[in-house]
Amino acid sequence: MTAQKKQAEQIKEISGVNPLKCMKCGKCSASCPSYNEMDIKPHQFVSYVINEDIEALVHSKSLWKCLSCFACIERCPRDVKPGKLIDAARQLVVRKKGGDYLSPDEMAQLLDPEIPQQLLVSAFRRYRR
Amino acid sequence: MSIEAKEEFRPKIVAFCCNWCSYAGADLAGSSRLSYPADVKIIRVPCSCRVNPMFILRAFEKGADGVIICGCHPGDCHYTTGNFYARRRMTLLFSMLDFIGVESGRTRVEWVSAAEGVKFSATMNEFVEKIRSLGKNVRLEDLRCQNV
Amino acid sequence: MPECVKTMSQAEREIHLMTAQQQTTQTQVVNRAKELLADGTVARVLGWKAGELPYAPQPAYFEKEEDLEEFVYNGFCGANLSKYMIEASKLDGKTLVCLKPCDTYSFRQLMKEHRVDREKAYIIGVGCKGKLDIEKIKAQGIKGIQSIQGAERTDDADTLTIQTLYGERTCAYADVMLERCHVCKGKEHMIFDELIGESRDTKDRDRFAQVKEIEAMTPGERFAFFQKELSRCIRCNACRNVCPACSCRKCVFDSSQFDSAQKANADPFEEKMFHIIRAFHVAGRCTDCGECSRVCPQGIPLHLFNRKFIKDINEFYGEYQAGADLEPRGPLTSYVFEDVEPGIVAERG
Amino acid sequence: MQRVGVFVCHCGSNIAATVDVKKVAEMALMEPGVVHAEDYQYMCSEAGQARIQEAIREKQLTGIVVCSCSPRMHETTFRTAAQRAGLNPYMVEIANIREHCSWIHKDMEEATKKAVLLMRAAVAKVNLNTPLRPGESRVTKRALVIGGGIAGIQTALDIADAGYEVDIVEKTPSIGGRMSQLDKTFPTLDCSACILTPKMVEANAHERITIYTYSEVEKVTGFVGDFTVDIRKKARSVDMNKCTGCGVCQEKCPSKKTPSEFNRGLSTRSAIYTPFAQAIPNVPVIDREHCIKFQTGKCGVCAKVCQAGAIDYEQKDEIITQKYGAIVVATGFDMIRLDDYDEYAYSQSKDVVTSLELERIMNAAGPTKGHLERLSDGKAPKEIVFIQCVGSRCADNRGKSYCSKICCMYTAKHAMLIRDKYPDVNVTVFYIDVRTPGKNFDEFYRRAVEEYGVNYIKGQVGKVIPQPDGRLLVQGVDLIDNRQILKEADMVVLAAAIEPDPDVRKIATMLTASIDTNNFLTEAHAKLRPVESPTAGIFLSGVCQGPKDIPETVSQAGAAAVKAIGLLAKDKLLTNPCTAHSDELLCNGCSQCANVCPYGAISYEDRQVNDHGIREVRRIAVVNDALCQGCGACTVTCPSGAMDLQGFSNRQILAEVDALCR
Amino acid sequence: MYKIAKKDLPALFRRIAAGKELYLPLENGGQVNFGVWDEGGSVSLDTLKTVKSPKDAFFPQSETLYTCRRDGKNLSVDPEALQEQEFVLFGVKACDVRGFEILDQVFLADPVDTFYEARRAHATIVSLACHEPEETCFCNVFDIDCAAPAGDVASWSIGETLYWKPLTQKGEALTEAVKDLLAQAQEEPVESEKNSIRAIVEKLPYSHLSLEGWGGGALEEAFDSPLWEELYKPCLACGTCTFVCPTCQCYDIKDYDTGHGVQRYRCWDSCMYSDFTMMAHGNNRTSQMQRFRQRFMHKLVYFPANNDGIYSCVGCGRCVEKCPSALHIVKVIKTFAEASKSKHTGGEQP
Repeated sequence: MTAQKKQAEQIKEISGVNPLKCMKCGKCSASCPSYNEMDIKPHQFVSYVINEDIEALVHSKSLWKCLSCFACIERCPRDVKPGKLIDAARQLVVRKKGGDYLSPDEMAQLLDPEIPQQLLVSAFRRYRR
Repeated sequence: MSIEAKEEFRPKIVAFCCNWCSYAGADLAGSSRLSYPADVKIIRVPCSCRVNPMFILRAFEKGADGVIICGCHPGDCHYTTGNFYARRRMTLLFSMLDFIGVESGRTRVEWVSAAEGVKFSATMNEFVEKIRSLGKNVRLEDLRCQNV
Repeated sequence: MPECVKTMSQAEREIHLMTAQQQTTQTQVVNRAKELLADGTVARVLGWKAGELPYAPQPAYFEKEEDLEEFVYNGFCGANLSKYMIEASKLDGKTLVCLKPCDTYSFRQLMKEHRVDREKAYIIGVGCKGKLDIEKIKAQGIKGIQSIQGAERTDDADTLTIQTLYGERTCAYADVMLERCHVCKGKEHMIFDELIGESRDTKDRDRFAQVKEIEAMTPGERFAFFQKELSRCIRCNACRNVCPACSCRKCVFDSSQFDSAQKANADPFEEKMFHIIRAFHVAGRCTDCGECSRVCPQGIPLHLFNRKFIKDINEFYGEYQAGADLEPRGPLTSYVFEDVEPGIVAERG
Repeated sequence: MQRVGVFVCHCGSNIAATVDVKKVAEMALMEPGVVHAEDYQYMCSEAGQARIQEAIREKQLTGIVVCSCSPRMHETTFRTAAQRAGLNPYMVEIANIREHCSWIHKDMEEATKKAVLLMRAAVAKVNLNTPLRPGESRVTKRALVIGGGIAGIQTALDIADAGYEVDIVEKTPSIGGRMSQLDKTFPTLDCSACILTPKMVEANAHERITIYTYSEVEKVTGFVGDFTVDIRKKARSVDMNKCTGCGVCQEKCPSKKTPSEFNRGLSTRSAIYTPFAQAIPNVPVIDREHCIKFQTGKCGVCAKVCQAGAIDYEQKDEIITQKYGAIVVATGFDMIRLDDYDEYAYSQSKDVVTSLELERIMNAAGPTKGHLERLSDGKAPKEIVFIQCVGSRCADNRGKSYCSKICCMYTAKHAMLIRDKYPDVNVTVFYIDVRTPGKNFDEFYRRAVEEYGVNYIKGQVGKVIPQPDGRLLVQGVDLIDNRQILKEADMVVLAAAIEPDPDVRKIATMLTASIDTNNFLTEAHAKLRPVESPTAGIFLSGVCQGPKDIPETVSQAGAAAVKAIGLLAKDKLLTNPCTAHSDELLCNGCSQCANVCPYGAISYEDRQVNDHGIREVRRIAVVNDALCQGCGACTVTCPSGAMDLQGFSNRQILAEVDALCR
Repeated sequence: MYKIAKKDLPALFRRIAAGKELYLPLENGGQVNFGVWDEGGSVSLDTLKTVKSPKDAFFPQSETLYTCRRDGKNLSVDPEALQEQEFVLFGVKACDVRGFEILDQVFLADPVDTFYEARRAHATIVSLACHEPEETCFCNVFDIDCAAPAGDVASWSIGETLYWKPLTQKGEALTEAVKDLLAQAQEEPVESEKNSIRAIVEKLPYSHLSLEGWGGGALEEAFDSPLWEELYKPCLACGTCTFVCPTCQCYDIKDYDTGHGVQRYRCWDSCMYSDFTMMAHGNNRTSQMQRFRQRFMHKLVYFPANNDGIYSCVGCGRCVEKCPSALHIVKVIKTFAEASKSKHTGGEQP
């Protein structure tokens, strides 16, 4: 298994999402409050996972621009939930950093000061343990 | 049980399927190429209410490791009410088998419509997995039927 | 009816009642049976007569008044005579039958199933204060029994005095009652033409206690329990043949319909098959009369199978007592849309 | 002992690629009773059937087993073939080694092993088969059509024209159905009412059609050729024979606040009403729930103003019992409820409407008299956004998994009509895919884009946000430009998914017709028998079977009619010989079987029997072959095993069990 | 005469079981039946009557005769092996020992039943005198002395001691094998035990039952008696009496399909069952009265007629104890005796 494929599998496993269910309607992108900040758009995330282009994904700005507001998760009619894929990609990055978890200090550099509370809550939930 | 031995165990599973819903569901699973283990063998009955507890015990007697009965969803019976009676009969029978110490996982009822090929296949996969984990039926087998 | 006649008969009835109080149920039944035989109301009487042993009265028919001198009724008259009424319903004329409160449930269930003819029965509901289990008496180490006093239970005599070849022994009535009497369904007769004698509700145990105990075991323990109990089964069919619900003209286990006619006692499976199917066939129809356990020569607690079904029926489909009504549909011949799914068995674990 | 022939089909490579068919045939010869076994490329082909017939004749076979596809596919084929060779058709058994074996297993060895087992089970069964002969039952020459929409009307007209009596049962006060609510129809843009009304009139006037409006099917018993149906004719409170349809009562009725069902609640109606002007019958009904007379006892205005004296407050529901040979279900559809779609603000803003509501708005008889205006403030909209696939193609439980099929086309129609009538209004359509597979359909959609300048954007809308100024902010995406779009609109139109009429579940249960998870009635075969229900004598017309547009509905209605006519044209039907029967020597007469029989097919008689020399009169169960449908419920209820089912007997099933567990 | 302290019996059993299979009365769920001894089994020598008789040891309730196997269309037949293992039946009562002799009349007569014969040849019977006979016993009627049982070894349970007396060569051989566990003993305690047992037997209610009117010559009179019609009525048609009986020897032969072949087995049958001797044309006894009559006519008339006057009842009383309807051979004998008494004294015939 290529490294790329392995990463794609990991993302699917972490997120529990089957990207093949996507019908490319774009409702995720239509719902996304951070759409304009993103280099790879939410609906494209799905294609990136399908195409196993995970390197591009983990290096994208979008990864850290997603607010984890869950609008796309709520509204996706196909149960694909791009927000979960994004979160899974973040996890990959975090895991790569080894035993150390992302420290709150580090997060401040990655994040925008104007970011809403929800993201912080979401992020802490994710990285706390 | 060692992992190796577990892999070798191929259970015998009898599935009674009603002609109108579940047998058609199994056909749909087939035409949709939704695979499930070959351990499952289907017997066509007109309705789930045709399944006599004698048939189930007979299957176990002859060495079956699991028996599953599939019928139309309650309310959708081709014969209007058959599956309602089947449901009561099987509930009581299964409870009795459980009572005398037969593992409750060896018997199952699932409602599968003609449109639910996916469900049929998923159910069979799950059931086979369950029976594999339970291992061979020793509590209800007639020892004379063992092939020695 | 003319006034004078009515008063007379009332007075008569009072006298009858006064003497009745001093009489035993046995004498009252005999007297009444003689009247009914004499006036042609009934053609025969179905009751008990003294057997060869003091503790084994025998179900018997009486066709003549003088034969009734042999009639007995006491604590050993446990047999449920409802089943005999299937054959008696085919005879000419009415049969006077003595039914205890719990026997009347069986009779009504048989009526529902068109197996007995109400018109052919004259039912005397006989009083019952609990019936005795000779096996329990013997289990107390009492052997060589010659005679027994106290088998006719009264309010002030609650002890059995037993003369044996090896001396006199006593035991408390309540200690040697049949299992079914400890879970008595009550002293009311469900159906009768007249009542004779007093009854007592002898219930002092939870009917489902043992079923619950077994349910609480692990599957392995349950399996071992039944394996051990059923290993004694000798396929004598006494349980089936005494059962009022097993009223089939030809049992599936005697016919070639299912290739199930196996008199063999070759494999533990056969006993399980027989007892599960037998219990299943009577599920929803079994009144829990306890005859199966009473007659089993090997002392197998067969009522556990029936009680398990009754308990499940009560829990899943609502309280149900077979024979308590004449509603033709039972739990297994009716349904509601919201019935529990069979998966509940696995969920309960 | 049976002389059995086993025929193993390759089904091209469908079976042969995974199952060693030669081996199955070889193993078959080892089975008891088997005297002939062969394999062949296509058993169902004429050549294949000929081989079977030849073997039957040459080897004097008394039973055959065909190892092939599902019996649901070719059982009839092989039975007929066997019959032509002189074998009783019920001496044929099928081992399903395609759907249940070759198609689901990949490993050749494993699949072959299983195929052998399935073959053995079928041989074990056929060894116990007995020749069965079907009985006959009469056909009542009358059809029932449930639902009076365009599907029902068309079916009824076709059947009636063929010379048979037809009854239409419609639950609303008028026939016409959904089509009567539509303004124009695609792709020709002709007026819906103009083409529907003549059909309604024709049905009403037809001498062989009886229409029961404001009526519902209450109970169905019987079977193909001989159904008995109870129809509840709800109390109309108006005497249909006296009413002249003048309409005065409706004008004078003081209770006028009831939301109009016909206008989807966008306007109100009186308590005594006809749903729409062209209603048939043109006789109003009193909606007793909203009638002052019925609610308070005081009023009676309608009775006073009715010159014909047609108002009858005492009228009661009436049950009509009628016999039918065939039943056609044409129960149609409704739009799904949009309560769960908060993001589109449907319940927050009056200006977010469904397509069917827009249909009423555009209609001259509608709530706005045909003027396109915002329902909130009556202003003319300048910017309209259409959102497609609302609730269709959904994997979650808010919507439906299927494509509603008609939305792409009606949206193009709406967009075109609006642009045509109001050229200053901008129309934007957010779509996922535009699906136009129909004659002149794509041309129609292209005209909307090319000639009428409708702005189609590929991408879904994420959210509709009502603004303080009453306008609607639509947040969508353009997947082609890869940019998010924020657009202010005056109106938003939702192409809500359609679903079968909720009452169809009740009807399907009464008819014992099967229904799928989406409540669409199941057809007997998806490709080859699309207008028949698996339940004999029940036919499917229109959207109750699956989403359809008008032309498709009408053609299916015709097809269903033809199938029904084909049935009604027969004088007698052969009944299924796989019925239950009771063994008089085993029967206890206990009546338990009658308790579970859904068809009332079991009765009891006192019969003289000779039980091995014992002669006595016994109460014995008797099965009426014409009523018994062969479910087998009685066979399990019978403790003595007296009741058995022909074709699926206890011994046959046990033989299969034994063979499979061997 | 030998003796062994009862506390040493486990050692004795262990010794016997080392070389042979040992069958003896074992308690299971409150009921005592013969079973194979093993360490931990709860032996019950004090029980007067096991529920089933020990006839299983020679004539099992079910036994496979041969197995047919199918390979394609070829059949092979494998007969079941004959008993080769020596075994000991311990604690058999006098009546049951006689029961074996009655079975011998049937199975060892020509043609010899080889399965039965092999088992009989490999068995050593250790009998046990009945310390406290009960009210249901009537072995005395058949001239069986329960105080001095037959067998290969006779034994007596007196107080804390078991007395042991070999009676045959087989018995001597068994005694030899366990001799180091036994001690020499006086005859006296056994003699007094015999006397006390016989005294009790004298007092038993059925000990002097008269068999007058029965036997091989009574065929027609007994068969045609109107008494049967009354007697059978409470009979439930179960097989309890036949299955607990030490002498009932009827069997059925059936096939069992194992899926891989067919096992032909024989199993006890009961003349009380409606399908007993069922043939293609039906049944030669169509009513329960006839079936009921068959059982007693067989024991008291047909059997003695064919076996030098030996009744095929040993008076063990198991049926008397177990019949659910209190209907049994004693009842039958007494009813006939009373009827003939009233006939002779000129009374009314019932």
